[in-house]
Amino acid sequence: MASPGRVVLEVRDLHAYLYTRWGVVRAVDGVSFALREGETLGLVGESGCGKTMTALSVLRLMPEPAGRIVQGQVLLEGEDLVTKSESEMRRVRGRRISMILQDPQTSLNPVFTVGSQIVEALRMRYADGVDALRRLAEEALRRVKVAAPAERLRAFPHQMSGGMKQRVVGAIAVAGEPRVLIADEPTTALDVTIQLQYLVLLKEIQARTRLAMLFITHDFGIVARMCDRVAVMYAGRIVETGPTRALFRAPRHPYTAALMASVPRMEASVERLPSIEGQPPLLHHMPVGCRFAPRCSYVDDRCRREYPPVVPIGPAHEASCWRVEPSPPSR
Amino acid sequence: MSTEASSRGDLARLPWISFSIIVVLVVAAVFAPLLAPHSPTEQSLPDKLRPPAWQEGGSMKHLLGTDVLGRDVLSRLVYGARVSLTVAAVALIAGGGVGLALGILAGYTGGRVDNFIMRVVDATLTFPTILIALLLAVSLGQGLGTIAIAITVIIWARFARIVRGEVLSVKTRDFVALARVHGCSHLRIMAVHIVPNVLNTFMVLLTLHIGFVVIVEATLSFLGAGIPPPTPSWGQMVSDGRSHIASAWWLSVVPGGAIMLVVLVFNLFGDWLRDWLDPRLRQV
Amino acid sequence: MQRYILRRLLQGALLLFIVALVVFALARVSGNPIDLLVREDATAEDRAHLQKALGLDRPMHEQLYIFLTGAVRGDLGQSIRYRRSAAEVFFERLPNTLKLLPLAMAGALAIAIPLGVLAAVYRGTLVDRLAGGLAVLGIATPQFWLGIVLIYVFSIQLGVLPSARMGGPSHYVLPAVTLGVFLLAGMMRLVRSSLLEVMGSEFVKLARLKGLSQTIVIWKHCLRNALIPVVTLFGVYFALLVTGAIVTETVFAWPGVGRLTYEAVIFRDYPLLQAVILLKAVIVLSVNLVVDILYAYLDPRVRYA
Amino acid sequence: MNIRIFLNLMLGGFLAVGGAPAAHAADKDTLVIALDTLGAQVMDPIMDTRAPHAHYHAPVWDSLVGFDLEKGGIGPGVAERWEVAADGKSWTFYLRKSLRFHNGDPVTARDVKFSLERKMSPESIASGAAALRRAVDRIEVVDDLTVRVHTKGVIPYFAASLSRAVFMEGSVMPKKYIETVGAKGFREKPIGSGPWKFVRSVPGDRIEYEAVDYPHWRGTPQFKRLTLLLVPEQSTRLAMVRTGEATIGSIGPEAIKEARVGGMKIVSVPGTMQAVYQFWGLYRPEAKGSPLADVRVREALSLAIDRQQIVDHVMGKQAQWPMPFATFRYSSDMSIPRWDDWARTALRYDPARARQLLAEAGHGGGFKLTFWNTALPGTPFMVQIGEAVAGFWEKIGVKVEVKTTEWGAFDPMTRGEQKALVGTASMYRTAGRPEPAPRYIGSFNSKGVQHLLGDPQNCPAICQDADRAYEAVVSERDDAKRAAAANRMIELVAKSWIAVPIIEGMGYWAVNPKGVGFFKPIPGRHEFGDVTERMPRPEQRPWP
Repeated sequence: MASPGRVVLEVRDLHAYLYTRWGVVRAVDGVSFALREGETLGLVGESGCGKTMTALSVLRLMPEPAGRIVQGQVLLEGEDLVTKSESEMRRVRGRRISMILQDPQTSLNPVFTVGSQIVEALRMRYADGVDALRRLAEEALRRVKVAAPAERLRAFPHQMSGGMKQRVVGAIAVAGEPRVLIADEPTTALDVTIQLQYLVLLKEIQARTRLAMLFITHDFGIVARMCDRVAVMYAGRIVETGPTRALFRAPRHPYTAALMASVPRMEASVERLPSIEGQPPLLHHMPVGCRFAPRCSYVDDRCRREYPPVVPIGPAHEASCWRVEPSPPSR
Repeated sequence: MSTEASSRGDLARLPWISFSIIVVLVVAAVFAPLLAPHSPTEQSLPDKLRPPAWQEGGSMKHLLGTDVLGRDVLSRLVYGARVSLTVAAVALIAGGGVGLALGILAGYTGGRVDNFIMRVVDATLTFPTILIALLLAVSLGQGLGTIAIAITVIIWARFARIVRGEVLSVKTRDFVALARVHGCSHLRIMAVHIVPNVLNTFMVLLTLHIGFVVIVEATLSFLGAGIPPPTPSWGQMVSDGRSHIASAWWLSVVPGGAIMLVVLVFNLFGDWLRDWLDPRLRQV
Repeated sequence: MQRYILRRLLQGALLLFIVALVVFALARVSGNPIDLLVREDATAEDRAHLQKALGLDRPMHEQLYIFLTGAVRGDLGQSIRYRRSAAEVFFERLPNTLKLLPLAMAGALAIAIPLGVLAAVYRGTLVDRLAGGLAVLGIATPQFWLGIVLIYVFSIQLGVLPSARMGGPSHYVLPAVTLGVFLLAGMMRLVRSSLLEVMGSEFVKLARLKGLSQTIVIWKHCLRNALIPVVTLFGVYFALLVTGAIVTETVFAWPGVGRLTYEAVIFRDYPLLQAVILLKAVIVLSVNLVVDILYAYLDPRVRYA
Repeated sequence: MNIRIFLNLMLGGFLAVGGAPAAHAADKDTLVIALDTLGAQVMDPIMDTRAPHAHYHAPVWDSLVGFDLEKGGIGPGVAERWEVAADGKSWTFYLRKSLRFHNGDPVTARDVKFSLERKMSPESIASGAAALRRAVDRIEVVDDLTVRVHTKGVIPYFAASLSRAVFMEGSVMPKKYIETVGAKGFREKPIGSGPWKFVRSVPGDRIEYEAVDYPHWRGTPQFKRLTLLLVPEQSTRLAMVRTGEATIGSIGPEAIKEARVGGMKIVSVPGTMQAVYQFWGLYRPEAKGSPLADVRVREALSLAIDRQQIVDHVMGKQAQWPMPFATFRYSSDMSIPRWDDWARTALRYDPARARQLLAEAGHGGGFKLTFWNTALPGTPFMVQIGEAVAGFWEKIGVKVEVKTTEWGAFDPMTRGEQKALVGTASMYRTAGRPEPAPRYIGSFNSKGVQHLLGDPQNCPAICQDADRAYEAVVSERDDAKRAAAANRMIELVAKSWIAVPIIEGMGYWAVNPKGVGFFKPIPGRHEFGDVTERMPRPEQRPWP
């Protein structure tokens, strides 16, 4: 892991709600984390816990008109993105912060060639002539290890495999040399062998450009391989953040522990994988107090009454649970 | 909050204005004899071309004025609703029904049957719609029956093509394959699985086509092959009134407005119906 | 691609055969042209003379045989009323209609696309309902009535436009509007619904991630995809226009094939009616074929085996 | 962002069109007439039928027999005068001197012989061709300006059938020219001897002519150019006359008020037609029990109709009280004053008498009547008259089942057995024609087309009387005796109440007073083909 640089992206107490017919869905309900240059932070949690919504609200791409950022700050190199106007945000997207989406099949416009879609991204950054941009595009494809990049530029998305398309999406994402890259489950739609190559590729790009990466996934195998630190989300909030190794070895928050326990181990032979009973709460009907209380095996009435504060429990490691005793922060 | 609540929520967004207008129209059509102040064919030549009541020269006896033969425009409008809506209903049920059946058959069976039905549909659609009606009117003689048949012949092809498209998309869904796995007969699959899913599109098509039928009837009257006098029909009224725009504007504007209202109202209702019936859209 | 075209041509030929049979039967059922040519006090002998002169005295199947073999050779018989080759009469008037149709289609598109985009972008707001309402008005008014009202307003009251007939560019405005408005509702609604569908897809999100402005996202990325279904319906729209032309050409005294069809029906001019219907069907089919080929260009995913 | 694009798109579009009202009015030297039909639009007199022929062939070709411009009916044409031989079997025509075709060739008897024979040739589909074939035996050229036509037997009114006053035939065509350029060449560059030369014909749109540059016996045109436009929709014709794009437009009676509101003048052509209703096949056994078999019921039905209201309201005061069946105030062979009085009294509106007659006939409670309401080509207003008549019949208790059918579907039913029409009533029309006899044979003679009184197999007393009356008229050479016989024939039909006139219709035209001066039409002839050459410029004869 490259030594982590200065803080590039800091999210402070972000609240982003969806106003639907049945009431207000509090998808992101007070999320805070920091992301350093060259570092990869994993954002994990069951599906529907608000991982993608967090990423979208950072980029101000919440689905109109339902989604709105209600409270909190998103500081990208010190500038708060929440207060920026739409045209200012346009200059930020792609150039200083970019994103890779989950399903490569639908990420590329079917009626335009791959080349034109890359050139379009490059034009945002470089005001060169078309053929200069095409050379840059060819270079971008070579960098994401696409064979024979020159012809591939003229190909249409449907003429490429899922893995190849995701590489193109990756090339587009880094074309503007952003400082922050959000990858929203980029490999879920790929088969296993291609997954590995893609993750290696992302690591190489990060090493070369020192960009900070927010990696959203529910696959702990990927977390172990890719992420320097991990933030575990549950029902719209981060319940525990810490170095990957620390979380894997000694998860302190009951939900993190339960998640870790339900991951199948290569070495141990297991008949039945432990699973967490119950369902995550409906995002538009939050219980009072700790949201994991209904499903927590160590719950007591305090957990049900009051939401636990965030408690530092180790070097860059904190959790919000009444059972966790604070230990002095290492630094 | 369960999903029923959400669908009830939709009811609140029902376009009340258009729904109530539809109710008024149907009531007017059904109870025409009671509502119309005069008999639609009762002539009184001395007070022909009398303007509507609010214009000078108009009288309360004829709220919307009188036509070339001194007949009461309002009564003809009310009776006209009955004629136009009956023609629409008959043509839509016949044409729609045939279209639905053939559409499902073509979509579900596929292969040669589908190809044959679709070629016949193409042939019908290439045939200029107005011309079919004209030829029928001229050969079978003008009348309500001829118009209904003509419109049925035009409409079935439109319904069949759209229904077939729906059936193709429904057919590929897993639950149809599942039903076949359980050994359901083709007929049962069609009835139980395919029809309900296609029904909402069919309902929407019905509402959207009511306007189309009234317009075709009006156009046929213009070409001299519409519903023959003295039966009052909106199309014939607009067509007869067309050469009196400067001297007696109400003769064509009043029925024309009625036709516009019907088309507008049924389209709005049709749009709402499409959203309300379509399961996919209901969750949003 | 060639095999696809061949298959389409074969289907087209079969289709034309069906249309030919139908129109042959329907024309004869609609009555006898002789009645309209003779004087009130014509005797049976007069009728026989005309019957023979027009070749209508031959048995039905023989007339069908002559018609079909002639059609294949391109000879569609003599018009009873014009006493000239029916095809010649048709092609004499076709350019007048073809000058009007594309204009009406382009006019309808020029209004339907922006309206559709506005309705999609501002979905659910007043703009959406207004645009929808305006478009529905297009199909809510009978064409002939709209034409007559337009003449009354623009040429009688305002004196801005000529009231009828072919002539300089100003003569094209009212007929094109009357014809085009008819398509407005269908096109606009289709543009709106297909645009909404496209706006929800992932690559739109990716486009916005690239920092593209909303206008570019809508007008370049989305619209290009959204227009594909619109183009596929060009064939249907063209057929609608061809029928719509019957009314518009009558109101605006436009010497096109639309009114020719109407005259052929009223005068029971069998050969002319058969020729007009068949040739119109050929045009509509070829437009459909061209549109389908254009479709492959528009949507690269579609490659015809 | 989008709204701005959208708005200036709309505004820009509108402003560009605005501009100063473009002058669309026709120029002052061109007479533009908007017509509802140009027929087959083939410039060859043997290629078109009836009305359109008189519109667009008349300006180019003169007719052998012409018009009586004041009274209507026939008058001198290319033939200045004509006489019928003693045995009545040949007619001699003396042609006008120094008449020339447009290419300078003189008009001679050879041209007349050639024209008549070409009219009768198998290739000709003109409606009068068949009658000519039956009537003419041979044609003899006596000298350059005299031609004698030998007829098969005595053909009364033969001269009338060679004039546009009656049957639209008798056009004189250039023999030498046609034989040199052939029929096709003739149709592309037609020449005749009329006051207008052919310029061009645009199919389905218009035909253009230009005035001859020498004085013409039919009248020297005051305009340089004449254009006939094909505008099928009546409201469009009205609009074009109102904006000046057309000088004259043909309209129906229902549009008269609209034309007046638009500041246009109305020219009505008297005696162009008679709207009638008639009963079919009453003589047949199946119609025996029908109430219509009783003459009192038929008379009651006539008395129930308020013809003045129809004239005032349905026809906008542009119609006249009718004369007896198929007779007009300009008819020959009958005593006009006698029948004018008869029409005033017998065709009066007397519902009380009508109900009394019905009661006497045992139908006081009313009865069911099927009424075919149709309109012949060129007079669509017949349907409205039919509706008004049905309305009046309903008022005296007759339950009328109105069947409105298009002419093309109705006419075949009048052929042969007339099965669908037996025992029913229908609207019909008689064209404006000076001699009643030819129209009577069609309707009332047992061998006629409509045979309303009886057919050869089933000819009751009234049918035999009618046949004898008709023979008396046609075979009688002496004018006075023939007039008496005609009166007897008219009386027989009038008293039968089987074919009853409703109103005498007129041809109606909307005229833009700034385009053309005051002119009088030819009575009985709706078409203006023979009037354009006498239409003055606005400044010469302002409108009253």
